Order: sequence, then C-alpha cells, then structure tokens
Amino acid sequence: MRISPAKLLIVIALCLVVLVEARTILAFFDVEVSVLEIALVGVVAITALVVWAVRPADEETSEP
Amino acid sequence: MNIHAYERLWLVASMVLIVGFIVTITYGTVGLGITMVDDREETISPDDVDEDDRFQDPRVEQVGENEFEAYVVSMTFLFQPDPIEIPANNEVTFYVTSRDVIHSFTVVGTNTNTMVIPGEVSAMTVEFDEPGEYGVVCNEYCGPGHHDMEGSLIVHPEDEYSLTELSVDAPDQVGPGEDVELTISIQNGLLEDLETTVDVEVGDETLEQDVTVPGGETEQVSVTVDGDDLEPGDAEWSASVDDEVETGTVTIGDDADDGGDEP
Amino acid sequence: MDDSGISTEISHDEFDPIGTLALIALYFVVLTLMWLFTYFVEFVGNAPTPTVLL
Amino acid sequence: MTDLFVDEYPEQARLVRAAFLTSFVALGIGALFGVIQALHRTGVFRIVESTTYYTVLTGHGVFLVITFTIFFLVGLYQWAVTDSLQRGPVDARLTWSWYGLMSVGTLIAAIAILAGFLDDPPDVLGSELSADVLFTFYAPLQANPIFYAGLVLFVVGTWLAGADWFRTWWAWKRDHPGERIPLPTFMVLTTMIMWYISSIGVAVAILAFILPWSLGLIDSLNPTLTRTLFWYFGHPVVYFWLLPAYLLWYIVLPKLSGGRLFSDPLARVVFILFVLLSTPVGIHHQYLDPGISEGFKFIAMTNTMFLLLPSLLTAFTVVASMEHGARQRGGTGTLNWLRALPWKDPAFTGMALAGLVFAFGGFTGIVNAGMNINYLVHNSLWVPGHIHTQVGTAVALTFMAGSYWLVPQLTGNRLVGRQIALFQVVLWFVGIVFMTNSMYRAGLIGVPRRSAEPQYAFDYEVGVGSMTELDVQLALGGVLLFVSTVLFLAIILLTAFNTDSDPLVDGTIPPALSGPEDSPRVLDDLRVWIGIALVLVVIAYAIPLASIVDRGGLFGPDVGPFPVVVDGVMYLQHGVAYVGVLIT
Repeated sequence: MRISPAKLLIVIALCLVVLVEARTILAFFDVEVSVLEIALVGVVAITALVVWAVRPADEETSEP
Repeated sequence: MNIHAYERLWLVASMVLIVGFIVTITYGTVGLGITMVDDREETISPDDVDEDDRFQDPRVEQVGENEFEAYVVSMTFLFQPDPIEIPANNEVTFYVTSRDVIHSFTVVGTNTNTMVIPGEVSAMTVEFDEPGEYGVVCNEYCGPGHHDMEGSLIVHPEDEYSLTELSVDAPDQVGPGEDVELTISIQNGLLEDLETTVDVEVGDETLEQDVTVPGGETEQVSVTVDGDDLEPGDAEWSASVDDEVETGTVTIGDDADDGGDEP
Repeated sequence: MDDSGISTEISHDEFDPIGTLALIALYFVVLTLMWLFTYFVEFVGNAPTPTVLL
Repeated sequence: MTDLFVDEYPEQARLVRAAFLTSFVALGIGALFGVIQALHRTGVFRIVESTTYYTVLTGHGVFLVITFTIFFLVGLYQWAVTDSLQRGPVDARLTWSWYGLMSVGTLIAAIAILAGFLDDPPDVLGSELSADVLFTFYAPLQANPIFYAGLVLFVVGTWLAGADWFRTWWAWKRDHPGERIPLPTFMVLTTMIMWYISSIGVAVAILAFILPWSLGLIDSLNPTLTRTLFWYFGHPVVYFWLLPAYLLWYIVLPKLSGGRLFSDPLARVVFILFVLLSTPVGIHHQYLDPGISEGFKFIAMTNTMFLLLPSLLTAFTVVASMEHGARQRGGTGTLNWLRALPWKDPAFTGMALAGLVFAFGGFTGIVNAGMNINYLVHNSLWVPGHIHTQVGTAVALTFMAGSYWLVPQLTGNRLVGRQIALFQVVLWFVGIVFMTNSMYRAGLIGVPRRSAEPQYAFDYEVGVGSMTELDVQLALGGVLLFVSTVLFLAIILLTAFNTDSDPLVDGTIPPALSGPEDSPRVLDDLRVWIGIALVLVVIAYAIPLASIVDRGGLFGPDVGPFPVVVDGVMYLQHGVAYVGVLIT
C-alpha cells in the first residue's frame, strides 16, 4: 500500500466533494457537464486512485 | 498577552474581512438603493382587515405616473388577489398583511420577499423589467396546508397593461320586435386616458363603438340593437373592451317560447 | 510506537505554524471570492430587489 | 496510563452516561424523522400524509436541536467540570434533580409532539393534544399548553445544571485560592453565562405571553414581540449547541492530533467574545420582518459580523494546534504535515472533517448575516443547508467523534469497530456534502424550506442540471446521513455492552503551549464580562422592544390563537371557502 486505508478513504471522500461541486463551478465558465459524465469521471478517478494506492510502493516505507 | 505574530496577522485579516462584509452591505443600501422591509406602515388588527380601505378589496391601483400599489392579503392558505397583475418597468409598491398567522410573500426567483406578520403591513417597492408569470409562495410554515399556499404574479408588457373593468346593464327579456339596449360601463383604473373600442355582439348582430375613457374615470356607452334583426328565443350577448369580456343572455319574445331549456 | 505517535517534542518557541498560515490565507481568499460572487452575481442578479422610492 | 474517568468518578460517569443515553435516543428518532423528510419533500417516497409532515418536522427540530445537543452538552460539561477541577459536585442530589427535570420536560414536550401522529388526539387542559408548531413555535400558531410547559421544565433543568457547575467551581476556588480557572471549566462557566442571559428571552415569551394565552387566560398577543423575544434566545441557542463542540476542538482535538493547544489565552478570549456578542444579534433573523426599523436591523448586522471574530480566531488556533501535533508526529513541509495527522483515528478524523465543513458553512452564515442579501436567501432551502452544515455537522459530527473518545472512558469498555467508526464519520461527511450542496443550490433559486411539497404550478429556474437531479441529490444525502447515524448508534450500543475489555484510550489532556499565565487575570473575572454583556444586550434590545410594544401593544393588536390541530381538513375548508368567495 502506498497510503494507509484510512487516508485512502478520506481522499476518496474529498474526491466525491470535488465531483459534486465541479459541475456547478464549471457551469460558471460555461462548461456544461452532465450527471452521467461526471459520474463516469468519478468512477474512473476513484478506480485509478485505488489502483495506485494498493500497488506496492517502490521502496517500502513505514507509515508515520 | 502572548500572541504569535501569525495570529496577530490573522486577527487583522479577520477584521478586514468583517469590515469588508459590512461595507458591501452598506454599498447595497447606499449605492444600489436597496431598502429593508421596515416599520414605516401603521399596525392593523387582523380583525380590521376587512374594513380597511386598502385591504377590504385586495387589488392593484395606479397612484402616479409609472407608480402602482398592490394591496395583498395573505391567509391560510392563499393570497388575494390571485393572480396579481402588474405592468413591467413601473414602480410597484406591495402592501401585504395577514388575516391570521405569520406567512411570507415571496416572488420565487426574485429578491421580492417579505415576512407577513398579523398586525403589521409589509411594504416593498420593486420594478419588474421582465414580463412573464412568476410564482408567489409562502415560505413560512403556517399550518397543515402550508405547501398549498401559492399564488401567481403576472407582469404584463407596459403597453399591454390595463386596469379596465367592465360592467354591463342588459335586459333579461324584451318583447318581440323590441330593441335591445345594452349600457356598458367602462372603468379605467389607469391615470392615462383609455382610447379603445367596445365590441358588442347580440345574437348574430355585431356592433362597434369607439370610446375614450379619461384616467381614473368611468364612461358609459349605450348600444342598441334593432329588435327586428333578432330571432325570437334566447340570444347570447357579449360586450368586450380589450381583454375584458362580459356575456349574458337576453330572451326575445314571450317566456313561453323558450321551451324551458334554461342554460 | 505508542498510540499518540509523537516522535519529537516541539515547544512553544520552536513552533512556527507556517502551515496554518498558508491554510488560513487560502481560506481568506476563498471567503472573499465566494462572498463577491454570492453578493454581486447571485443577489444583485436576482432582481427585482426592494428599493427606495426616488 | 492514568485512571479512567469511570474509575475515578464512578457517580459522575453514571450521570454523563445517562445524559448521553437520552441524547442518543433523541438522535435516533430525530435522524429517522430527518430521512422521512428528505424523501418526502423531494417526492422520492412519501410514507406520511403531507399534513403530518409538519409533525415529523417539529419532532426532527425539537429532538435534535434541543434534546440531542443539549443532553450531550450537559453530559460533556459534567465531564469537563469534574475532570478539570478534579472533584465532584457539592451535592449529587442537585445534579440528579436537574437531569430529572430536563428529562421530564423533554418527555412532556415529546408527548405533545408525537400526539400529532394520532388520528384522534385526546383533549388535555382544554385543547387538543398537538404541537405541530415547529421548533420556533411562532405565535399565533398555537400548540397544546403542555408543549410549552415541557420546554419550560427543560430550560429550568439546564439553569439548575449551570448553578450546579458554578457551585462546584466555587467550592474548588475555596480550596485553590488565586489559581486560574482551568480552561475546560472556564468554557463551561462562560457558556452557561451566555445561556442564562439569552434564555431570559424565551422564558419571558413563554411565561408572560404564550403559555397564559394557550391556556386561554389572555385573548391576544403581539406576534412581533413574541417572535423578537424568541430570536433574542434563538440565535444564542445556536452557540449553546456549538460551544460544546468548540470545547472538544480546543481541549480534545489538539491532544488527538498528537500536540497541545496553541493558545490558552485566545481560547478564553474567544469564549468571552461569545458571552458578549451572542445575544445582541437576534434581530438578524428578522431582517425581512415588518415592524422593525432598518436602523435596528443594521445594528444587529454589525454585531453579527463581529461575532465572526471568535470563530475566525478559533479556526487559526485549532488548526495551529493540529499542526503542532502533526509536526510532533514527524510531519514536515508547508502542507505536507497534513499527512502526518492520525487519520485512522475516528475521533480525530470526525472532528477534523467537522471543522472543515464548519469553515465552509461559516461562509453561508456570513451570507445569512448580511442584511439586504437576506432577500435572496430568507426562508429558502439555503437556510436548512446552513443549519445542517453547522449544527448538523460541525456540532453533531464532533459530538459523535468525541463520543468515540469519551464513551470508552465513561464505560471502561473498548470501542467496538474502530474501522467502522472511521467509515461512519467519513460517510457523514459525504452525506452532508451531497445534501447541503443540493439545499444551497435549491435555496438560491427560491425553493422554500419547511414545506412538505415544494412542487408548485410554476417551474423553478435551475441554472445547472434539473430540479429532479437536485431532489435526488438531497434524498441521497439524507439516506447516507441516516445510515451513518445508525452505524454510530450501533457502535456505541455494542461498546456499551463490550464489558470484557480494556479501553485503548488515554484521557490525559496535555497543557497548552501558551498557558493561562500568558493572559491577564481579568479574563477570569466573570462578573466584568457579565456586566458588559448585559449592557450590550440593553443597548441592542431596549429600543427595538420598546418600539415593538409601542407599535403593537404588549398584548398585540387583537391577534387571536390559531391552534394547529392534526386534522388539516378544517384549514382546507377554510381555504376552499375563500376560494369559493373569490370565484363567485
């Protein structure tokens, strides 16, 4: 694991926040994103995050 | 006291923020002219609403050039009048009171929003630029039917707006071959003169008459239809001025002729 | 490793909360931008607003 | 490891457990009512009649913001006073009497509220048993008298609790002459001073006007006056919910982070600012009320804006304390230290996320405080959005996180399911983001709060997406929050029965980096602050109240009661009759 499960959980939660707010904020700049698109982006981003997190680190360092 | 340098800096920044917020609001008041609903109106007992000149007949009135007043009564669970009709690009002052509990008068999608407290009159002056139909809701809980309390506000383009009221004095029955005479009263609620046309239909006959009603006054127009042109029996009549229409029925000939099938 | 995970003791004079300053400065900027947006776009753009009779 | 609280003060631990139990029962019922509303008003799923929605709403408000928060407060404060003064109360009978009085009051008010679910409620004291008047009970809406009587008993109970803590402190002071008040006790005492000053408003409103009026002893009252007296109390009460969370942030959070409180003196200043400024601001809830002049509203606004100061100062002090902990745990860099915080600890993570939500909820509070911008948001869904980020998360999530740390010390049992507890607090965070984001956006386009069916003949102008999407988002958030509450209650319940275990918790609180000796002694002279607070209250309220009484009279311009009965038919007939009049 590159980060602890606890930190992974919190990063995912923060990711969800960004995704929820992103559509509203992007709309201010005339970028319309549909719910489906943002959900898709979310799934991809969170999957990537989990895959990155569970791969063994290059050099195993203990978590502080 | 021992306060860290960064914390002092943050203290100053916080004060800047706070003063900045107050300055923005003050700019809204002074620069943009936004006023709060306040205590400028006298109190009124909910029991006296029906005797009050403004609220016994909830309505919209013109009070000056480009100035209108709307008297609105709210109660469980409706607003009077409904719909409220006002012109665009004119100053409209809403006076709102409650007959029973605390309500609100809120034009959805705008900043036209006030609490309505029994005993008090809320006054707000607004100018709608966009013609259209707006929803009016009560956003303060007022009882089990609170969510049904809804009205509407129709903003007409300025040149299509009128406060014309029509009443027609027509006979119920005339003898065979007698003339039918309609007396049409046109009340012009606006301050400007109203130049318009009265359209009258009796049976198959149509008549037109031009009329000018001075601002704030009522004109009467009499229209006579020759009885010989009308078929015996029930004849539908209608009188219309602009969008206002009055209709009725006049019986030509004897009662016995109509066969008893009343509409 | 005990539960608190403390590896070094830092006293008052050694501690410089630079991270806090950075976060709070970011917060200041975010507050200001959100306020300006909410007031001048959302609120002022939500006309008509009750105004004085001139 | 030091002795556990339960071993040192078993009698006190019993009281704190009792208070927490009442609090958590209320949380369970309130959360159930909350999810019913989230699903009902969005039209996703309607289990009750829309007329009964307001019974659910009243219960949600009263059980959560009165019972859940204040019972937690008295439990926490009993712990804080006992732990920081290292002694029990002078007379334990007083302690149990206030707990009893608060419980009886709650029970009576709860009966009146829950009677709203009966088809045919019985008559009590001359009127039908019902209290569908919401937490704000604005006259002339009228509840059964026992609802108000229950509230009075509850508030008197809290007054006695405060008296009990003051008595404990006086006894401590005799034994420790010249010593500074320990910070937790200082926080308790200042909170209670604020509570005494502010609850005068609701006491006068109920005892002088609403209760006699609901009993039929007086015919009429002045709705503007009772409303103003309510808000005199109604804004400080939000600080009564918030300050226990502040206590946990100042006292417990630095310790959980692995550090020490950054500044004890500033913590004291913050609590004193709350004593001074909490009360003279209530009129900011009445910006859109007729009958109150713009000048008074402006004064209330300036006071409210300055009330931001203690919260902004708290943001710095608490974050700096966390940073201190992170750096002691080996954290480095400008922002990289955030990674060194103990994120796997649910107590820490819960409080940290609560603080984050509070910081952004604070922004919406600034909007609410702004006088003319209130036209945009007043009574729209924006306002419950604000309430749910602040009391519904900053406070509630902090209480839950605090319970994960405190309950093992109160029971002597190990916390069950630490990882599930971490998931629970993160789930709450995600749920509240979904729900309040929808509420804020819907509020800005004019969707009203407190409505069973905010679907009307007109369409809302949604800027981005659709109303359906906002509704689904709100309902989803509500469901996540409900699931999170159930998890929390299950963890606490299992912990309470997890008797064959040793808790893995250290209850010691390290001293502040900058201790009380760095602050002037006048901060501890509570009489000075009481005096100034009272002067500010008189300045802010004397003239507005005089003006309201002068305008509408002490007993109002002939305003009769409108009992809110369960059967909505009467109201509907009333409405239909008027529609009939209009049509004909």
